[in-house]
Amino acid sequence: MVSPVVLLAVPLGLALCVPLVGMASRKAAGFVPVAASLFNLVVSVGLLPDALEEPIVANLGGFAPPFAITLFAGPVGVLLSALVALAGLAVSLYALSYISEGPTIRYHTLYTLLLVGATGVVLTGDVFNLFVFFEILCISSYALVAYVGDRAGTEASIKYLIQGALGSALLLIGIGLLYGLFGTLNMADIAARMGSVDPGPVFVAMVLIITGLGVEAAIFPLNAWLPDAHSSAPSSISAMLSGIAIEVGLYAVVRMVFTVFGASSMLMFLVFMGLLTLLVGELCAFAQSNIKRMLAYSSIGQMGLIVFALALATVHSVTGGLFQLVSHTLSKALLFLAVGYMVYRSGSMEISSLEGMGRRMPLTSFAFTVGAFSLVGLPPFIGFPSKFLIVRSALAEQGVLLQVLVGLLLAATVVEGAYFLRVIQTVYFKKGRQQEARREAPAVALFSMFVFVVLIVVIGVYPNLISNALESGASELLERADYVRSVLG
Amino acid sequence: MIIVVSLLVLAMLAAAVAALVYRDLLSAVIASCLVSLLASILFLFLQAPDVAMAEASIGAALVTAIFVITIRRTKRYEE
Amino acid sequence: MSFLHDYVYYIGAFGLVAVGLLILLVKRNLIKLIIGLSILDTGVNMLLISVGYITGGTAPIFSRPGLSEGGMVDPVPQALVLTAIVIGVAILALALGLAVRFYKNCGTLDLRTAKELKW
Amino acid sequence: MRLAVGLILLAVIGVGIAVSLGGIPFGAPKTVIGDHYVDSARDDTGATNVVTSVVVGYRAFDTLGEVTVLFVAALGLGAVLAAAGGGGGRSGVEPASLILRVGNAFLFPLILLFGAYIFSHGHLTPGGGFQGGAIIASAFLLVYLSSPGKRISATRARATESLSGLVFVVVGLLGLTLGAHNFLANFLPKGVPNTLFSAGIIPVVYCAIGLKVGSELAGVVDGLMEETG
Repeated sequence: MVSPVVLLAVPLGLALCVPLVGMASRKAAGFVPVAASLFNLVVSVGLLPDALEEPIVANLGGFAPPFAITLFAGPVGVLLSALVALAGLAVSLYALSYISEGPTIRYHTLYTLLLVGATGVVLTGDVFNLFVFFEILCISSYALVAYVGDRAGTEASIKYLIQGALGSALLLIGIGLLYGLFGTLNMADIAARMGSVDPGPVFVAMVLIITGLGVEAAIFPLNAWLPDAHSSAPSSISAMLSGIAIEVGLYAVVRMVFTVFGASSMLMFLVFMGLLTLLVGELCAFAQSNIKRMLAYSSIGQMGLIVFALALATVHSVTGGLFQLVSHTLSKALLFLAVGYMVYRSGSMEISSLEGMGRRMPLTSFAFTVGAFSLVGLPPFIGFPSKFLIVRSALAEQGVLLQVLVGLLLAATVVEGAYFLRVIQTVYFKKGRQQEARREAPAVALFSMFVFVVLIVVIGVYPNLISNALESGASELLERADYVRSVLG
Repeated sequence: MIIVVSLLVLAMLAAAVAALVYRDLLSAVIASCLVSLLASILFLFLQAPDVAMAEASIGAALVTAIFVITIRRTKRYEE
Repeated sequence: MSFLHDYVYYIGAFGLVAVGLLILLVKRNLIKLIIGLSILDTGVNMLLISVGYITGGTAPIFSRPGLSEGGMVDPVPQALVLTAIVIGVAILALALGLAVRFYKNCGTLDLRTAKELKW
Repeated sequence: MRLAVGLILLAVIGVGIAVSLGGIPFGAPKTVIGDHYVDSARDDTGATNVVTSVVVGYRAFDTLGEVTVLFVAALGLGAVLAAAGGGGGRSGVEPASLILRVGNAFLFPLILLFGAYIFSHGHLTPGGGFQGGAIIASAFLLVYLSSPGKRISATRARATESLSGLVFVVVGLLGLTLGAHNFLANFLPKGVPNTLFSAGIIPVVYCAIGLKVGSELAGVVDGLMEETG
């Protein structure tokens, strides 16, 4: 069994090699992220059986737990790092053809480092180490959003950077207060000492930390940057930001709330925030005429749904939330990849300009349709079992309030269905003004899209493939005592 | 001792406020450089020589330099 | 006097955080915002270091052989702040690069003129 | 309006932080891990500067992440500025005065030496890779100011960045295979405390950090000065 640290060290080493490889051959540089994410995928999948049995804890530098930085590779960590690697692999293949202009070597380096940052956040068991990897993730995102260097991209990146930097400053204040109060930075150690400290100051630290992380997780009042950033970035980066970055931010929030603070008082608040985020996101998405902005708002809505499910904090609902997280990653990444080439061919991001795409790019349009149906929650795609699980677990709870909330959730799904069907109708059933020749996306890009299509359908038909792993992930998130025990012994 | 520290803190805050109110970006940058410099002296009083060195060499010197370079390439006054 | 002794560093740190946040909230000039970020960072660093201070402690360096271990200030916040300073510079550098880019695209540093941004 | 909202927000944050700081009295001894580090750092890592033994010993993984952050920012800056095609010289910079040029020719090697001293003695005295790197970068800044036409070789700077980063990662991976079988474990002999060749991997890692930080910060300055037209 290898140490989970190779999941971070090897891709980081490879990322540092990209400029050296790029000096020899510009083309070869694009294959480094492919190699890095392939390596991570293989190692994560290899670690999964062990992690499901018992979380793998690595103390870096060979010091005892509270004194060293701890990596905690439990079911959630390994699953998410596998998910990051999988999406990273497909998107890096896509980028081989999609990213052909500009400083490509820098793109590939930054992209690999984005994967490192995301993997680090999901694996670390140390509060300050979380901050460091979070910054790697955020700063590489800021830079990649502005990759094209056009006006919209630069503006979106600045907006993202200012809000993100403000968030990280609050996060750092929170971490400083936490250290002052507990005298330790290890998550398990903090969790173990939680009862011994006055709750008032701890609450302040928690609010600061959640606000700081919430900027990246795009929880409702903190998500002003998201539609601009996700719509102005190159499509491969939009796929990663929507599919990986915000999920990882959300994971960090959830890890903090569940494991470190064990804050049951926050949960009802988060349920409401989640639902509010869902409604705002879906309604804004409905009003968009720009396809990428529509997808970006839809990401906000989906994040709200996941927050809602996770904050209900029962084993079933958390399983549903994690399932929805996986489903959103696969579907939204697929949608952005498909839209990337549609927009590239039609030259405009307006939905109306996609008329006739069903004939011009049949395979890409098919991939788009699969992603859209899956996101709406239609069978036999992966979105169906995940949404079903969330609704069922929410209804299993007693209380009229929750049933009203579920009603709102279903209404939001209807809105979601409406705007996606509108796009699909435009793609297939409206004739384009000028009949252009059929011109598909390049083979590599189609291959990466169909990786997602196959996964969406296969997991949609056989949800049991991952639901057991997700369930043990859910119990890992909910059982604080087990987490503390497996780190501190 | 405590008087000196208080005066330094006061000066640091005054420099920060100056950075807030100056319309001339170059002056604001110099004021923020002063904030870093005074902060690094305070770090020294707080028995953190490593941090003081880092703050003085990075925070006060290099950051100010890249700010000034940027202002040269853009605009000096806030409108 | 004892009030000053107990709180002067906290006041300084908190004052910097407040001024930094205020700049971020009310100013719309890009360079000014970045200056705000830098002041905010300094304030946060100050806060962390003050949290680790121990009255009468010495710097955590065994520079003389006879120096005892008792009464050294906490080294952890100092290590964290070293990290935080470098991260802060990284963000500032990227932000300034974006500012140059923004100026080249729009001919101004005022974010109110940016068409896509609703602040 | 905006000012009012801002002030209210600020007041809320202020009260929160003040409440929280009330729970952390200034100057009181409090942390368990801080005491542990002070007590056992010399035996664990061999460095006499406890901050260094935390930065490059106990929490070395943070430091690896941190140099990565700087790497990301330097790359990102290059990508952002290069997006619309780079090239061209530096316009609008007048040639420097004689004093600056002559002084710089004299000072440049001294500053480099000073920077190298700072990062190679990080385990003994205050200072280390970041401070030393910043000093090296400021030497290059001086070169840019005194002779505006001069450029450092981008290829060489990038190679320094990558190679010194790789040294860090490889030292970490060696720790995983040799010695204690832990990433970034200190597998070299710790030597006699308070001598230059002590503390195992710490001076090696700090030298790598110094070179990396120096070349990256110099790259940042260079990137911002370059006129992209």
